[in-house]
Amino acid sequence: MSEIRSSVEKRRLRGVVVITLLSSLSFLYFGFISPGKNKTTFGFVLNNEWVLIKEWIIASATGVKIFSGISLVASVLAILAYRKRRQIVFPVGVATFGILMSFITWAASGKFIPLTGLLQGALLLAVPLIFGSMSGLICERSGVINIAIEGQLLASAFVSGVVASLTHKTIWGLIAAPIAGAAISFLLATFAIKFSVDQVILGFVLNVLVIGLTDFLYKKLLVPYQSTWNTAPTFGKIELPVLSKIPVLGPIFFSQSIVVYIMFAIVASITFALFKTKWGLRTRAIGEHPTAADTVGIDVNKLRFKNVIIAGLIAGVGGAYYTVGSVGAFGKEMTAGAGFIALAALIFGKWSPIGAVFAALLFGFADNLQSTLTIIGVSIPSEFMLMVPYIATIIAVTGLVGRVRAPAADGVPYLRGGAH
Amino acid sequence: MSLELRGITKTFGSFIANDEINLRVETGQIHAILGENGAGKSTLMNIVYGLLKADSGELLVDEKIINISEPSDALSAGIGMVHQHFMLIPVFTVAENIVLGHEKTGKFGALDIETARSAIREVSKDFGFEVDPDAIVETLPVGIQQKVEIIRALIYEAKVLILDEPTAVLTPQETDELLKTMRELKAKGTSIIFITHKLREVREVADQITIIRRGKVVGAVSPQTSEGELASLMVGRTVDLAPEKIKHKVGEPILVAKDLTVRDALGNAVVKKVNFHVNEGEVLAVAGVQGNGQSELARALINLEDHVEGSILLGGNELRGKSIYASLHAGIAFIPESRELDGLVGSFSIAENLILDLHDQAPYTKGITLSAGVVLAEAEKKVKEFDIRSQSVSDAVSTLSGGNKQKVVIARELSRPVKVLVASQPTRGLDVGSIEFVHERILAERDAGRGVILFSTELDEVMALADRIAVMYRGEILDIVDSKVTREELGLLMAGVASKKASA
Amino acid sequence: SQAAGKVKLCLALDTGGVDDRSFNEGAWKGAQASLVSNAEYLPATSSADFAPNIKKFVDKGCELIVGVGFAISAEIVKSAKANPKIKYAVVDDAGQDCDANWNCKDVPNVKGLTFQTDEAAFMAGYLAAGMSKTGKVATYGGAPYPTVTIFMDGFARGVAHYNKLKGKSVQVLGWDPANPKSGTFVGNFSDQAKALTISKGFEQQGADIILPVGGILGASYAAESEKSKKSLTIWVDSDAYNTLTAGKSIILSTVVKEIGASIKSVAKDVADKKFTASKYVGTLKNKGVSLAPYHDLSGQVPGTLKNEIRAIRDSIIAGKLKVN
Amino acid sequence: MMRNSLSKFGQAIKLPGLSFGLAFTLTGFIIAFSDSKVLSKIGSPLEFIKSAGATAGNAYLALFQGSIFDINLTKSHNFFQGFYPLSETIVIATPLILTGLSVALAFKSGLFNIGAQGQFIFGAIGASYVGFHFHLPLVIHVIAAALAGMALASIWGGAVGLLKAKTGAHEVILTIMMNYIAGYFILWTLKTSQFLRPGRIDPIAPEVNQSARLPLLAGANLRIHAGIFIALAAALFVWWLLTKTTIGYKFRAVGANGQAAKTAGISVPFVLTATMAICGALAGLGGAVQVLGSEHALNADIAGSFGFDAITVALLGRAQPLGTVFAALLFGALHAGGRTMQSNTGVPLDIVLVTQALIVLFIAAPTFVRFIFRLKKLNSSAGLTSKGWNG
Ligand SMILES: Nc1ncnc2c1ncn2[C@@H]1O[C@H](COP(=O)(O)OP(=O)(O)OP(=O)(O)O)[C@@H](O)[C@H]1O
Ligand SMILES: Nc1ncnc2c1ncn2[C@@H]1O[C@H](COP(=O)(O)OP(=O)(O)OP(=O)(O)O)[C@@H](O)[C@H]1O
Ligand SMILES: [Mg+2]
Ligand SMILES: [Mg+2]
Repeated sequence: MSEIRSSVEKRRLRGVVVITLLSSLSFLYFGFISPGKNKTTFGFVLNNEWVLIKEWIIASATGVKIFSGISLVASVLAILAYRKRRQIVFPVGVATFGILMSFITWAASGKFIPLTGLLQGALLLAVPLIFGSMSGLICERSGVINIAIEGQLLASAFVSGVVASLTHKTIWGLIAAPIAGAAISFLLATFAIKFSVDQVILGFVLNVLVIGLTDFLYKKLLVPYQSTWNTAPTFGKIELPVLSKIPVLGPIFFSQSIVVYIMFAIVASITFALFKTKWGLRTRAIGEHPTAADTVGIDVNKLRFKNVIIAGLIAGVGGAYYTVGSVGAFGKEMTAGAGFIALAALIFGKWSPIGAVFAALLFGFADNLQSTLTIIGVSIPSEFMLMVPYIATIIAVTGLVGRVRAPAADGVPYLRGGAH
Repeated sequence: MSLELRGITKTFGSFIANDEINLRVETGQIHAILGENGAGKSTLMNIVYGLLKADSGELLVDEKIINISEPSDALSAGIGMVHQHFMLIPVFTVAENIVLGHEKTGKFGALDIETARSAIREVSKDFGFEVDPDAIVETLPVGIQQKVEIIRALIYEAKVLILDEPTAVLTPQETDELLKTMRELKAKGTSIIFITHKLREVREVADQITIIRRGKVVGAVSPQTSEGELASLMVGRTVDLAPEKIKHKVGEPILVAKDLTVRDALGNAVVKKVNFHVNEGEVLAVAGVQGNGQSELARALINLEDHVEGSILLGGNELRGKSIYASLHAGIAFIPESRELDGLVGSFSIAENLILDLHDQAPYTKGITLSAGVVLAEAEKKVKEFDIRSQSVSDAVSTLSGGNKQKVVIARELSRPVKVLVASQPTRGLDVGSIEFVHERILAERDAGRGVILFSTELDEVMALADRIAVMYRGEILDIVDSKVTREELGLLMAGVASKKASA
Repeated sequence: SQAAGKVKLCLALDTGGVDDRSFNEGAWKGAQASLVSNAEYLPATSSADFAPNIKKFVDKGCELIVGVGFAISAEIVKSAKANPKIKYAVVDDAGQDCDANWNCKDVPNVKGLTFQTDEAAFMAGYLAAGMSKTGKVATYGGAPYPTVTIFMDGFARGVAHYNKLKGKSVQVLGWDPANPKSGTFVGNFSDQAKALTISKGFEQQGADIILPVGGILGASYAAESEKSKKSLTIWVDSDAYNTLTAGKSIILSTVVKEIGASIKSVAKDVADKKFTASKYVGTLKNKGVSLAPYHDLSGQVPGTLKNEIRAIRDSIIAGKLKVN
Repeated sequence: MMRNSLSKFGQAIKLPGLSFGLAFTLTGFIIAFSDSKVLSKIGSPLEFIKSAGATAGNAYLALFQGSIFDINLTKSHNFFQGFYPLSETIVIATPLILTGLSVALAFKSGLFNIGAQGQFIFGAIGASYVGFHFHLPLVIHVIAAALAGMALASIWGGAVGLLKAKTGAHEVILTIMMNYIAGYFILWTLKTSQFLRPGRIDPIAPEVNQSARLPLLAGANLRIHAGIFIALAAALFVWWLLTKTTIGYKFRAVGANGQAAKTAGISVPFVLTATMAICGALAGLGGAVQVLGSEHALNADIAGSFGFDAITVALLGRAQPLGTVFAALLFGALHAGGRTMQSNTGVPLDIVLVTQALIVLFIAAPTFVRFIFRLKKLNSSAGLTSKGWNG
């Protein structure tokens, strides 16, 4: 009988084929056609963690053959798994890793790649994105579209910067930031829920409003009175005893500023709360079918309001990362569109906490790999290198993710009886 | 527990949906409410349940006036409701749906689902339901979904249970089960308000019948009243309940399906190698319990499904793999299962909806521009021909009642040169008046020598219209029998028990 | 409030705004500092604002209109030809009038203010090479504009010069004059968080002296590295020691580009009726560009190195040493 | 008869009017309270209020002078020149109308086009290249350049529709990412030998030839150029497309209920791709007009924020062609006026963003405005309701 494939199968097949091709390609090209002449050095030690292997030096060509070898094997496994209609995620993942590594090994021939640093940098670039997407997640899971993430981040970055400057205390900056984020959320909630304004318009408008206000005040206050208004101190690194000494993982996860630890905590608790608690159940309910939630006695709009505020608090901490968390002084429009990338990450991650985090990390990694490669000197025009994270996202979204389904009631104001 | 409504009035803008409605439900009584689409039944019930607020009037429970402004008030007053448009979260499991709003939590505020699970099993046992607490609701057949709604009401001990069109989506077996359940509840002392458009059911279970027309109570009668009388009371005119089917010779096979297999996005076959054909001038009914692949099969016939194997021959030409457009214009008329979702563009006017399929054909278009004049003129014609009730053809369809919405869909689909009419649940949720109309149209097509494939879970409908009946079960056609089969035989087939009788 | 006898000096800024910690800000500071003039400015959100901003100044009767940035040059020239009585200047461009075949000629009332930034950057490169303990120094930019990369060019060449003289092989990360298409950039002039990550990337590669070319961008890194002590910073445009609030202590020096001063002097010329269209080129010689003092780190810079750098400056001024 | 049509009109503009009033009042407060002179008078309430009023008043006077008519200019030049500000307003509005239409049209097909920025850039690149590289007869050259820009941009835009149709990827992600890519692409382009001016290294393309420039409409002293007619024509086209043609009908059907449209045989992939291609062409035309009309030389900042403002413009215009035109003119006026406000009163231009935001907010929230002014429900002008992500 004519073998026909479902769309899911098609995507699986596409994945397997692509990965196999890429594996063979990298094996041939990096390994034989134009192999790296020199040795590639991978560094693992970043700070003062325990040293298992400090550096791993390998002839580029050999390294490529090893890694591509791994990816080839993984590809074969993937094919078998596909044949047997089993999960292909794991082999494909391994293969991708292999290809990536052989590319790096090849590109860094005769150069030094600080692996741990590469990953740590990726995480740091992803931090504001993760905060942002978590804010979006909570709003949209409860049925309120949040395009105002950028505004939330920027406003709270501004406020925490100013407060920390005036008080000379990082902690006050960290405390003030969520309040600022919540303030933006309050506007979002009031207009979206009480006055049922279209939430897309609202989100955009709030962004414009915040950009305008911060630019305005930046000129009026932060520049002329810089020494008092814009000299925020920053949090130091907190090295968790023992943990921070674990090779590779230590520097990445356990030797960070408090803001990053807060992020871990938030992601963990959201993941738990959303799927395992009463709050989570009700939140998902009002995001999927508010009328149904209403009929079992849940005050839809009250919960939505509450959640939007919570989202603001979370984005607020993310905003603090820009100032007291890393940079210190506030810079005009310093969020540089992170709010929109975070939004993309949320959609890309299919409105699931873990998904969004991975999307954000992918973006951060692509971005950091890109600059690392320019640092060790690749002869690709810098403009194209700068495109890498965006292209990577597009490839991932079109190739792997495909059609996504938002919470059914996302963006629909809830009015009793009106809904039909 | 008894429930009384006194002088309930509800208006939407200038429109009076409920007008001074008085109604009393005794303890342990099954009280049926009949009425056309848009008569105001759901509105009234939503008021009782606290989803809508009455402009005036009062509610009494056990002779005491109570104030219900929130569903939670109703719940705590012991009023439960199974809504016309289900109130379940599609992506939740059964258990999650049941605990929603009544959550119990363990340590770290973690949800306690287990208690719900066992409660569900218990109730299911008492009433002989088969419901898996961990099934995702959207994957369940509507029949089961509705049981979930009922189970919820029972678990939270409703003393007064409101059922708004519960049987609209049920099969005969399921309906009978439901009626049985209702009697059991009644025996346990639960009072039930039962809204339906099916007079047979009313006369079977109701103790008291109230009839509403245009928001007013127009009569309170006993179950002994004949179906004819009930119907005319509802609609305000005499209705012909049993369309007469003139016998005439059927023609050549016009549509032939060979080894048709349909797969869902995950690749599992939901329709498995089915074979059937329909002749010119006959109605082939595809009966079966909801969720046995009929919907997918119907959609597959016009290439709405993405993953189809086998062959669909219309007058000898292969349609499978062609575009939807091609199938429609090859001569298939398609009445989709959900008029709101698949049939109509809610925000479009009636006129615009009438040309959804033909907008780029003459006479509606010159070159690439639409000829508004023609569109309106044609619409006016159709509105008269199909008796579509509305102020103007420029009204948005979303403001029409279901019956009229359905008429718009039918009018559009029959405006193309038709060889075969594929109708999927064409009368779901419609009142007797509208049903009568739809049935007449379907038979008219048949008598005009076209093939009709009628997908229906309504046994009465199937019996009334079909020349031959194909019964689907678990994605396969168990048997194709002629219209002389009895309700019981058909019921058994639909339940998966293959018939001994050789197929016609 | 137009005090008598003062030149009405008007700045048409480039996009990026008056507070970019870079040339816009430098120009505005200079204009304000000018004693002989009353200054005002207009920001631009896109190149579409250049023409109307200049027009507005013309209508307001500005006597000296300064366009900041090469991008605005063409509009300045247009306006100048239309208003011969008004004096004009343009920063980072010769401000010439070019015909379709690109034969360019001076315009009598436009003064171009350009800078041999690479001369000072060259010294900075030599300094960095001399100070580096790891034998690796680095530079990165906001976006790959010529006005940015000229710093990086000079810096890299300075390092190369040091290597030649000393037979050393100090490496420059992030930029290679031989391959100007590629290089390390943040991608914009506002994302300090990313600038910080990039700087850390350089440190992980072992670079212990870094030259960020992108106004405010470097601020995050300066503040950070003041804590981590992993590397020293060389700043650009105006002496960071006076503008930065955090990170002073690790500022080795600054490649100073005296935009402000040049504008002041033009204003003075206008006030003294000495304005000439002859192009101004900021060099080490006329102190239009320079290497700022070592400030807190002066103690750490070996005397010999200081002398060598002085020598280099002299021979560049004397034209004995070519930096490009 | 006459009277009640008047009162109807009154009804119609009542809410918008109040919304504007509210927005400007709020901005006024911000301006006044951020002014050191005003704050210094905080001691004596009366003085304070006086100077606050004065400050805000002056700012708005300047805003008007900078956007509509400036009496001083009539003195220094001629009466006609007094309309220079109006000309500026229109010059800024012209590309905004086109990008705004791009976003609006997408909304009608249920798509959320955040990509006008990138499409604008490609339009500008195409137009610029044909504009300076070729030598063609007068009219032809302009048309050729504009078409080149539109072609590039519609490919760039159409790609989004195609990818969505084929892979289901969400257009919001695609367009956001592609904006960044376009932004870096133009940087690179400007450094290629084709675009560098002979003997120059700065990233500015040569000016387009005279033959490729849009004619000025009111002499050399006013910058207003024929682009505005192109923009208005485009608006007319979009209106015609949506309301009068079968393609527009398809767009609207898919936008309103894709499932039903599909069931009735309308090809959704076609609609997605076609819509985005046309949106791209519109925004691209915006870029082209900007180059051929006012900029003449391509540079990295050419797109400014035309692509992003477009979204607010389209939303304010309720995704209707006419509404979009008015919204764009308003934004143009605010921007042009803001410039004068800054130079005459020193109030930073950025405040204009705040005003824009507030206006759109209040226009989109009639219920809120009623609530503020305690109005009872007059016939509610239903604000634009874009659909959620599942659109
Ligand atoms: N939310 C609403 N807003 C405005 N009008 C409404 C609303 N809900 C119902 N109506 C009006 O009230 C009338 C009664 O609606 P209702 O849903 O009660 O009818 P029904 O008797 O339940 O019809 P059916 O038998 O089809 O369920 C409808 O005809 C409609 O015009
Ligand atoms: N918000 C509303 N505004 C206007 N009319 C409404 C509204 N809600 C319901 N209606 C109308 O009320 C009437 C009854 O509603 P209902 O959904 O019960 O109709 P129906 O005939 O049962 O359709 P269905 O078959 O979908 O149930 C319909 O005409 C419906 O369009
Ligand atoms: Mg109803
Ligand atoms: Mg109904």
